[in-house]
Amino acid sequence: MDFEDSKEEAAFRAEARAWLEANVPAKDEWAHLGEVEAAKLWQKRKYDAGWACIRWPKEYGGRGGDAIQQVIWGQEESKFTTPPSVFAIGQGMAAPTLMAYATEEQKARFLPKLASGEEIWCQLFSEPAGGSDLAALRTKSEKDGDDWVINGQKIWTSGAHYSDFGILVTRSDPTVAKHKGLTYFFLDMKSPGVEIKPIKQISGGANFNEVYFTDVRIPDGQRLGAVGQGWQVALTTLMNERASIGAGGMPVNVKNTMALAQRVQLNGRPAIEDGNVRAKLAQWHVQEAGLKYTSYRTMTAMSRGQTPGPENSIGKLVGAPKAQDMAAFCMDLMEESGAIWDPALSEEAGIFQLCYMSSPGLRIAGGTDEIMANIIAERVLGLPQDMRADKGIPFNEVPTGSS
Amino acid sequence: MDFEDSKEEAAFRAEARAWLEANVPAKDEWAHLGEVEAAKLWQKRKYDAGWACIRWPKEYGGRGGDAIQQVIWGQEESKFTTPPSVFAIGQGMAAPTLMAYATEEQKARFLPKLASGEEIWCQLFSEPAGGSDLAALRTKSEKDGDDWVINGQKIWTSGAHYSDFGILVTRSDPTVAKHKGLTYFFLDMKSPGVEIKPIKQISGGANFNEVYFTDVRIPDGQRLGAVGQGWQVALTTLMNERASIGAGGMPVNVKNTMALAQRVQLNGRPAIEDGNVRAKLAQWHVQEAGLKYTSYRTMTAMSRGQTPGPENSIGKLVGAPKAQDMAAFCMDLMEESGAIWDPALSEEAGIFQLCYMSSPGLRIAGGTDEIMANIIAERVLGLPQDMRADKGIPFNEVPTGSS
Amino acid sequence: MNFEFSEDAELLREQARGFLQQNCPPSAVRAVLDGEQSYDAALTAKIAEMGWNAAVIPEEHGGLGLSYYELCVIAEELGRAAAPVPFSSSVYVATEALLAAGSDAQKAEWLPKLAAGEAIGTFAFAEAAGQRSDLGTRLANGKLSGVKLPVPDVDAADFAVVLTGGDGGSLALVDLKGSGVQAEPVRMVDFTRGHSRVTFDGADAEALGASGQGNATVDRLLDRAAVLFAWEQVGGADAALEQAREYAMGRYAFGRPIASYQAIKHKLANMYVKNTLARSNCYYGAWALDTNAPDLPLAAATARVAGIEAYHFASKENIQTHGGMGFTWEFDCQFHYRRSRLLAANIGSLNLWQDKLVSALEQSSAA
Amino acid sequence: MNFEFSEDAELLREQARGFLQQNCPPSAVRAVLDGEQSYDAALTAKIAEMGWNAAVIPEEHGGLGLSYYELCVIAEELGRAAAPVPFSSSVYVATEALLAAGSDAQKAEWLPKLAAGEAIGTFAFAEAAGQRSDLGTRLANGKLSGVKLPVPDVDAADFAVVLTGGDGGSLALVDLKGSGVQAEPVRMVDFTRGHSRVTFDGADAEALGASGQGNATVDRLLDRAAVLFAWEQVGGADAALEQAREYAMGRYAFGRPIASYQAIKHKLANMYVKNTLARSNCYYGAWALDTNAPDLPLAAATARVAGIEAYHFASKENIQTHGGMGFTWEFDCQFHYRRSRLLAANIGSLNLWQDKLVSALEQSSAA
Repeated sequence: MDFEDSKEEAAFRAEARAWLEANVPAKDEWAHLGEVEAAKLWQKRKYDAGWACIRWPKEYGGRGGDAIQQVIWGQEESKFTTPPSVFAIGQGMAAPTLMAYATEEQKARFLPKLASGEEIWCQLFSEPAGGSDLAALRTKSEKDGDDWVINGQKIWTSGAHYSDFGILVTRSDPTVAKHKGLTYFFLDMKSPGVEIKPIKQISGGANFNEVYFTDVRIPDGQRLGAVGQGWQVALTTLMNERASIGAGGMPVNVKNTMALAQRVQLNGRPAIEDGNVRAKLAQWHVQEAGLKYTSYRTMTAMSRGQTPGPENSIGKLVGAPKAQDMAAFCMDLMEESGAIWDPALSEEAGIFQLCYMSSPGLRIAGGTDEIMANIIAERVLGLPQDMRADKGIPFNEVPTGSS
Repeated sequence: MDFEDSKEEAAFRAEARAWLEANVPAKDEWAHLGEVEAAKLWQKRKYDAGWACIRWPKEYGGRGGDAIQQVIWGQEESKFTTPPSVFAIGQGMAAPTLMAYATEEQKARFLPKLASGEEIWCQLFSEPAGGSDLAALRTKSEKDGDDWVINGQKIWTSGAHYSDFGILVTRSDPTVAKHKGLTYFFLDMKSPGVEIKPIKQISGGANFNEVYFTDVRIPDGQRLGAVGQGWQVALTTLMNERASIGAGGMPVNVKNTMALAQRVQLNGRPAIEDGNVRAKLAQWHVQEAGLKYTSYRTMTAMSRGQTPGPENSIGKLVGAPKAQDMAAFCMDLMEESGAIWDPALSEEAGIFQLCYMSSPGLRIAGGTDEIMANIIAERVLGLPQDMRADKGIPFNEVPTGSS
Repeated sequence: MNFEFSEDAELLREQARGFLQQNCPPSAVRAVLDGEQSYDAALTAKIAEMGWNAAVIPEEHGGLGLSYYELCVIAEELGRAAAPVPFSSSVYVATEALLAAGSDAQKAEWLPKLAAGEAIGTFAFAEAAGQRSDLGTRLANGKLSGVKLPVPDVDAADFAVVLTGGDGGSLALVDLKGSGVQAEPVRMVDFTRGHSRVTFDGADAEALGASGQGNATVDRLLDRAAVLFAWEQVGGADAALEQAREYAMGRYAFGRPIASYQAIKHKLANMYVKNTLARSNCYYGAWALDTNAPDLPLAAATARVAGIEAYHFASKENIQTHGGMGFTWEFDCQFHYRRSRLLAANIGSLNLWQDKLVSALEQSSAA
Repeated sequence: MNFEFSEDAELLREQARGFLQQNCPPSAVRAVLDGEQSYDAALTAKIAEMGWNAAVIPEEHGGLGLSYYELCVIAEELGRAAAPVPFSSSVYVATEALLAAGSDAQKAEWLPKLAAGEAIGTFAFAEAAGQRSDLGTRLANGKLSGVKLPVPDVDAADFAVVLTGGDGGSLALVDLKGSGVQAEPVRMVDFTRGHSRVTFDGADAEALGASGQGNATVDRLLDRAAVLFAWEQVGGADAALEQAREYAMGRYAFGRPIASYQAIKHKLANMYVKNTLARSNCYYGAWALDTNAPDLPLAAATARVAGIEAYHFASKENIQTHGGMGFTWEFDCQFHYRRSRLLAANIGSLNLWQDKLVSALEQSSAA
């Protein structure tokens, strides 16, 4: 047991780091740019040097590397301040689907521009009535000559407003069972009839959109997979949803919670000396460290060529409620001031309050706590699925309630 | 809002207390007797003086009182040390069922002897394969002349070994849906073919029995309700299962936990000064006090003539896991000594350890935590039942697994 | 045993609920959330007209002289509606401070105005993150100086009860409309309840109660306020449960209501349990408050701890039950999620009250 | 990055698991639970024959000189089997005490015997309920006097490492078979692991390590032992999860396996999550133990806290999953419920280790 790279991994890491040191753009090179332009600048530079899309075949603009190289690259890149990526969905979800289902011509046309960052893609799966029941989507596709005509609404579409293309699942036949009547397309987001509206969150952010389709026409050639096979294609997309490794990136953590507890008083002494504060910190450290070392085990498996499985759902299942609990606890430590959410007045510019307001979203987006627990129960422990009320019933006869 | 009795209640309470003071047997009057003999001695004395079965009609040996008088009687009686009752099931469950379904002759024959304590009854409902699914019982009843022949096994039968009679639900027709093929009887526990085996629990106690039936004959006259209507009759019995009011009687509670925390050290100071200990005590006090005042509200409703409903499930749902948590916490406070379970050496003669070992039973017997939560969800909040895999299916075609 | 509110109080509840459904629907809360105002002035005025501000003020001071049970009922309904009004600061704290520590002259000056809705009061106790100690604000020669943060409801309030530092602490009464008072709005987690940073720079003020008795008075005041805050919390927690229940019944997944899945059923059952325990503890708190029972510190801490926890749980799991819609600005789940945090902070946190609760237990076990 | 055990260690695991399935089936645990013996002597002897006692003892002292990873693997499998043997006291504590503080003579006397399975050691640190302070046991002029309670595995052990009081504490090594030693059995929550009350009345004993260094040595010893205890806990927690899973799959209610109800599914998912976090923390603990990393105090406390909690949760919810059968003597759920509590107490409780964990965090953040 060690924390060292293998010889090959170490060489790759050194090469990556050397290139990054020489090529990461200085902040003032991109600070004046918009989010998308800055991201494109950095992606193009990586692409030109062969550092884009580590695991993709070289013919599509990738590096032809493996999973552990991807992880190592990510670790090294994250040590630098770089423009935030806007390509995760296109490269991580749309591209593998194109690789599996698109024509050679389409792959040659689209994949290199995905790798280079020239074109951005979004994912149009979720619908208002769907939620955790993703396949219960209602957006209609009807064949009309060589085109399909799309009507309906998608929701939770990240980056729709700056995307060039989108991957889209539709219902082409509502008279068959839920999973059987779906058909999968990609489309130009500038198509007539596509309307995009941002969704404001309670945290104040607006990372998602609603996308409305009104008689949007898609050529049949942009269909991926057979008519009625959309669910199988969608599963390919979803399987490639980035395995969330580690608890990384929770804004409130043991470190800043402990620092806060060292600064404020509780019952006349520094809060850090209070047994309840200590017990909670210990519990949260167990979770954070546990997730970190679980990710080490996952990486070890990856470096042996294994693919991370559904057991990685624990990162989100543990991390999101923990962030919410910690945020509330830290606000409590500030007493009356805990409810102030004012960057000029709040501890650490209000990071605890922001986390309190954004953590409900963390517990829901990408699969609710309850769905994550189901995934672990069913796919890791092999327990039976929940009883299904919609099994084998034509989609248009499935009870839907008022919503 | 006040904590006082109404004028009538106060008068009743005073009368009860006066009688109790004059008539409760001194401990040395019954300490040498067995559990059953002692209980009978005390019951007979109450019966003779008109204090047995407060709510029953006088003709059956009761007092003809109301629900709040019953509660007041219970409060007053509990202030004295009396022989523990062995009549709860007979008087609380069998008797109401007899009142509703038995012939006048049977009522005259059995109810007064239930009230006087001369005869003890037990309840034969649960079966090994049933568990939370009470109606999934398999004990077979077959008509043979004027008798029924019973074969099968019951479990969790409190007091079977000292009971004179039992109430029994059987499956008379396995070819119809689960709830439709049941028939309800009472029987003499001394009938040939009845075999009783105690069940030892992990706490060391043996409060329950298994009861085996081998060709036991019951006259058709001892059937309660129509053939196939056993479930309706059983519901009458179960509705009378004593509403658990309050969290009463948990052996580990805030009082003895706090006393322990005042005696032992944690991190160099009395444990009671530790913030974690205080936070936990506060949480548990909130639960204990909350249950206590909930029971006050229930009693207020009862004194207005209302019947306690399913909301009283919270007493057990909160109280049982709390007892388990507190027991473990107290053992932790004792450090290495916490795992000692030796009346001569353990704090408070091992009450914390005994509670640790018996609380798993508290969380299960009389309805598991999960069933209690379902009851609150369905019967209090009006949420839908769980999806049923056995709905409308003949009982002998319902999947049963290996158990 | 009579452990329910009187019929009069229950009648008042019905009236209050109807009034708030009419005058404080979700759209009214949202108007403050989205708008420039820090509270709903029209609603505040209507509430005063209803006489709620006057409920427990003695008749001799122009009040209605009702029992605290009536005020608890009002608190519960205000909490249920997440009403964006400066009620708690004025009625649960400032009015109580005058009743407890005011001189005859102070009572005569302010109580009739408070009762009539012509004046609104607030309180300024906190100065910085963490628990109060070493307060810097001072009253000397009738002049108040110092910085208080956060101070609730300053925009609406005419005067404030201010806790100053020094041995034992002291209370001061300051006219917020006078000179030497500067208030800057502070953004809170709950946008529907205005708070400020208030700088007193030699503002005219007078002592409220004896010097050096401030901390002790505030402790007693907070015990009383805690019960009323807890009733607001219970009202809010019940509203959150009801929102969650309604959504779960109407929202279908995999062909059936999400309310039929045990993960949701047991979540709502847990809400119900916590709310019920909190409510029952609040009943006892109401009794202890109205009768000024020796047990009030324990009853108040128990109600407050239960109220904080029940509201926190219900408001966050209400969002969770709503799934994606729950964390959108468009949905109303946020009202209670924000409010629960404000009420948890406003008169001292869970940690503080847990500690008080156990101290009260220690005292009663030692007695 | 290589954050898994070596192939050798994994091979040892398979071997150990097979051995224990063969030699320590549930019936063997039950035999001790129901019987008069305080441990399984035959199994203890076979384990010694397997060389497990010798695993980390250096070859120069007759041991196998394996890494601690191998010992962690053995601990996990013993925990999984809830083996009723005096292994932890002897191997995780007494042997380590000799390695850490023994003189050359003491090592030469005891280590070869421990390695060969000819001697078993134990430890006697505690004296009373609550945390250690003011220990009454003393070593003077080669004579040990005092009362220790509870002392594990006395029936099986030849010698004990005893913590005595006085400034800084000291360790003593005492022959349990000598005169002046009186042991009375003490019933524990876990009947399958014998414990005693031991009275030393002028028993022959010798100092182990320097006088006044006992507490410090014990702290270091317990850090090391904590990792190994945690592996036992993770093994037990996984066994409890597996029991629960199997029962839930086979037990039907309302026409379907109880494993298809979310209340059960999510309960088992929670077990899995806690077990996984504990296991991953134990991996890091194993590394810190084997490399004697400066981070060992934090790694050990993290593994121990995680191990206690995971085992507690899994063992109690395993019973709950079994419903009525779960709390019968006849079923085996009780093995882990009892053992989890014993392991939680044996080297200091959750409270103690949570505090140690945060102290270690404070030190590392100050560094």
